[in-house]
Amino acid sequence: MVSAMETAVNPSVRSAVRKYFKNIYQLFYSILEGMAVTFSYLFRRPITIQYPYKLDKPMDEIIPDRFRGILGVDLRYCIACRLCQTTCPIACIAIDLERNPETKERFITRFDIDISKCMFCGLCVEVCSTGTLHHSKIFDGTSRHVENLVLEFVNTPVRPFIKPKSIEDIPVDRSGAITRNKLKDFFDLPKFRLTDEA
Amino acid sequence: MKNPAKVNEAIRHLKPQAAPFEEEMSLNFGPQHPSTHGVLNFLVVTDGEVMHQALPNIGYLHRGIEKLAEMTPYSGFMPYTDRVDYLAAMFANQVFAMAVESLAEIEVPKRAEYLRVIVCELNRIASHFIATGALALDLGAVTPFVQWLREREFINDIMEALCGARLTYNYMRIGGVSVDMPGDLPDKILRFLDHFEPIIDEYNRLISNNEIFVKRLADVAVISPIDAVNFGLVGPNLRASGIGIDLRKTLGYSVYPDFDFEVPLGKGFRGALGDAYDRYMVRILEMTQSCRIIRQALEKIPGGEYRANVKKKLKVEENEVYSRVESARGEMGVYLISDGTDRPYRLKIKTGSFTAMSIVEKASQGLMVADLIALIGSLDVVAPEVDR
Amino acid sequence: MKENTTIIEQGVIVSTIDGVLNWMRKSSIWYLLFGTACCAIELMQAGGPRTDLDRFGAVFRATPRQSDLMIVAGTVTYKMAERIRLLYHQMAEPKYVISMGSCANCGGLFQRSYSVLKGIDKVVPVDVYIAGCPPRTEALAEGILKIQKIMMREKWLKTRGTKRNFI
Amino acid sequence: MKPAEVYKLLIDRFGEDLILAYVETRNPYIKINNGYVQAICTFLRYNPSTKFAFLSSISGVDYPQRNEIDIVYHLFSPFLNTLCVLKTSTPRDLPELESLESVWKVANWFEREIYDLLGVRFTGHSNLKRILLPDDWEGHPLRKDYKEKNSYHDMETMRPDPLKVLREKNEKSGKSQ
Repeated sequence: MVSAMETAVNPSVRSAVRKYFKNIYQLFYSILEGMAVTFSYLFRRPITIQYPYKLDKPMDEIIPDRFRGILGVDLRYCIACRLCQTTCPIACIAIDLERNPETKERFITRFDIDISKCMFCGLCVEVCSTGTLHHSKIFDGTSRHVENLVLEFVNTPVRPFIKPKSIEDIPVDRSGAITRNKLKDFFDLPKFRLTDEA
Repeated sequence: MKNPAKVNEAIRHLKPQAAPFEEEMSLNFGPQHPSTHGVLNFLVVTDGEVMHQALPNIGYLHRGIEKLAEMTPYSGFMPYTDRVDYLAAMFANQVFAMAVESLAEIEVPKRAEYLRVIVCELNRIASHFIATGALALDLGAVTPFVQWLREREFINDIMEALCGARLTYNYMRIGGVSVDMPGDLPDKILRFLDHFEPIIDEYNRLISNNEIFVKRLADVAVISPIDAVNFGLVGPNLRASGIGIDLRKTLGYSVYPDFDFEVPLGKGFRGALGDAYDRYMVRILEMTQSCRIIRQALEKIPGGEYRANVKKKLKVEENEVYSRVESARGEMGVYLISDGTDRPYRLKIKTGSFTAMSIVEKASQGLMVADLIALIGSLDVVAPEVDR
Repeated sequence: MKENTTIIEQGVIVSTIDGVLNWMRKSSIWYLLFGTACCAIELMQAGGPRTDLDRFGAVFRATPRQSDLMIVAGTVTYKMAERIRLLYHQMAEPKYVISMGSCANCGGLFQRSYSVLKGIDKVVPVDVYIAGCPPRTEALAEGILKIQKIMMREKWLKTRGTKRNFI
Repeated sequence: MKPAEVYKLLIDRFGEDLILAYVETRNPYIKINNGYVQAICTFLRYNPSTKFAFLSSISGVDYPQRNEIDIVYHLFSPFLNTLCVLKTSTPRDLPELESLESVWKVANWFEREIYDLLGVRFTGHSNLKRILLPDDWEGHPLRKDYKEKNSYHDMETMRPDPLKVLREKNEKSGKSQ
C-alpha cells in the first residue's frame, strides 16, 4: 500500500510509468505504420522486368538509345584513321593495316576488340568521325572461355572507306546484328588459348 | 593465407599492447561480411559483448589509381575517376575535371555547369539511398533497402538515358560534359521528383520513425564536434556533429551560389548530438534539399554550348592545384601536379571515407559488438574510396 | 531437363535421375553475397526488385558453406585474392564461379596497376565470364541462366558430385 | 586572410630560417623547413587569427631528379574560408619528418598512407605500419622508379594480352597456308 501511495504522490515515478507505457505504444504504433506502408505495395504495380521470359516489350526498346553496350564495328565505313586505337586508355582495340606491294592499296586486315578488358567508357566512339565504331545495345556478353570475348570484326581484308565531303549522315548499321554475329555461342571452344595447359 | 600461424603473425600488430579486460578475445570481422559495405576488415577486441576496440584493416581494394594517373593522359583518366567512388561517380568526375580546367585555364560553359549540378545532385540522392538503406539492412530491416533499390533504378534509368551507363557514368569531360541531355529528360527528372518526394515521407514512416530502429541508433557511437574536427570528418558525418561546413556553401564552386537550399545539421533528433541516428537523419534531410536544387536547376538552365573547345591531346604547363567538391561522402579533393606533358606528374585523391574510417578506432571503444555495424553503416564508408 | 524427359500421355513425366537432380539443383542456386567493387552494386540491384534474381531460385547467402555459386563482382587485389581462394575452398562441391565484369575477367582497366590481380582465373577456376564494366543486371541474370545450362549438362551421378568432367 | 597574409604572419613569427619561400601557383604554397613542421602547424591551428582547424590532406610527391620527396599539407580554415598549402622536402634516401599526430588525429592515417606508398618515416608516430598494401609487400609503389614484381606470393602479376596472342596465332597460320 505504501508503494501505491508513493506512486500516487511522486510525480517522477508517475512520469516514469507513463514513459514506459508510451514507449510500448510508440513501438507498436511505428511497427504498424511501417507494416501499412509495406502492405500498400500489394496494390501497386510491380516494376520487375521478367528478363528473359516474360517481357512486355523487347529489351531493345527498354534500353535507351545512348546505352553503352558492347562495341560494334560497321567495317564498310571505317576510314582506318586509328583514332579509336590511340584514344583507348587501356589499349583494348587492335587495328592492322596492310599495303598491297603491287597495287599500293591499303587494306584493313584486322580490327579486334577485347571486350573482356573493355571498360565501356565510350571515349573511342566519341572520336570516331564516321560512326563506324558504335555501342550496340547488346549487354549480355557471357562466355565460358575468356578468349571468346575477343571479337574479330574482319573476315576478309577490307578497303578503307573514303569519306565524301557531302554526306552528313552515314547509314551505319547500329542494330547490333554485327556484334551479335561476332559473339560466339556460350559453349563454343575458343580459337586460341591464353594458357598452354589446355 | 592458408597457414594460421602466418595469419596470427600478420594481425599481431593490430592487437593493442595492454589488455583492459581480464578475458578478452579477438574477432575477425570481414572482409567478406554482408554488412561491411564492401571489403573492409576489422579486428574486434572484445570481452564477449563490449568492445575494447575495433581496429580497421583496410587496403583490400587498393587499386593504385594514383599511380595509374601518372601513366594515363588527362582525357583518358576520366573513366578511372568513376571507380574512385562508384556510388557517387559524378563527384569524382567533377573534381578531376575542375582540377584540370583550373590548371589549363579552361572556361566551362554555363549550361555544362548546370548539367553537372543536376547529375551530381541526382547522384547524391542515389548514393544516400545505399547509405541509408544499407544501414537499415545491416540492422535487420530488409524492406527499406529493397525500397531504395527500387527508387534507385529510376535514377539509374535517368542516368542511362543521359549518358549510357548505370553506374560508371564517365559523363563529364574536361571543359564540360560529354553530351547534352535529350529533350525529354527534364520531364523525366521532374516526374521522378514528383514521385520521389512523397516517398521520403513514406520511407520515414516505414523505418526512420520505427522505434526499434531509433533505439538501435540513438545515443550510439556519439562523435563529439571536437573529435569530428580532430579526426577530419567531412560531409554529412561532420554536419551530424553540428558543424555546418558544406563546401557548396563555403566555397560556392560551380553554380551552387545560384540556388537556394539549406544545409541540414544534426541536432540530436532522437538522442545525443552526433550519434548514429543524427548521421542517418542528416542524409535523409539532404535528399530533400537535393530535390530542391534539381528543380531550381531545371528551371534556370540556360541554353548554349555544353562543352568548351579543348584540344584532344591536352598538355598542361607546370603548375599545381588542389580542387575540392562536396561529394555525397563529404569533401573530395584532387591534388594535381602537372609538369608540361600530357599526363599528370602526381595526382592525389583525398576522400571522405578515408578519414571517416580512421575514427572507427576511437568511436568504437566501449560499444557493443552489434553497435559496430551501426557505427560503420552510419559513417557510410565505401571501400574503394577508403583504399583508392 | 527437356532433352532427357518424355511425357507419356497425361500427366506422367519420365526422366533420368540425373535430369531430376540437376533440375532441382538449378532451381536453387544460392550465391555468396560478396562483392569486391563496383559490380557489387549491380549485384545488389540484381537482387533488388527490378531484376529480382529470386525468380531463378537464386538467393543470397552470407556464408560460403551454404553457397553453390560465387559471383566475384569487381576488382580483386592481391590482398583480397588470398581471401577469395579461402572462400572458394570453404564452399561445398559442386561449386561454380561467375566472373562478373572486366576487372574480374582480366584486370580490366586496372591491368597496369601494381596491386590488382589480373583475372581471378589465376586463383579460382571460372565457369562463366560476363563482359561489362559493370554489366547490366540483366547480364548477370543471363550469367545465372548460363550456370543453369552448365548444371543441366552434368552427369551428376556418374561424377559423384564433382563437376570436373562434364561435356 | 589570403595565403600571402598567412605567409607574412608566419615570417613574423618564425623568421626566414624556418619559412623558406612563398611560391605563386594556382594554389600558392608556403615552403617550410622540414624540421619544424609540428611547431608551425600547431601555431596555425591554434592561433586565433588563423584557426586552421581542418587538415584537409597530406600528400607525398617523389622527385627523383632532385633526390627529394615533397610532403604537402593542405590546411583549411572554415573561419577564414582559406586553404593554406605548406610544402616541405625531405631527402629521398633517408626520408624522415615529424609526425603531426599530436596536432590533428587524422594525420595518423594520412602519414601511414605516405609511409606505405612512398616510404617516408614519421618520427613520433604511434603506429607506423603499412596501411593499404599487405605487410610483406616490397617497395613503395608511388616512387617514380618502382618496378612491379613478377609474382606476389604464388600469384603471377602478368597476364598475356589476348590481342597479342591472337596476332601471333594468326601470323603463324597465315604462314602455314
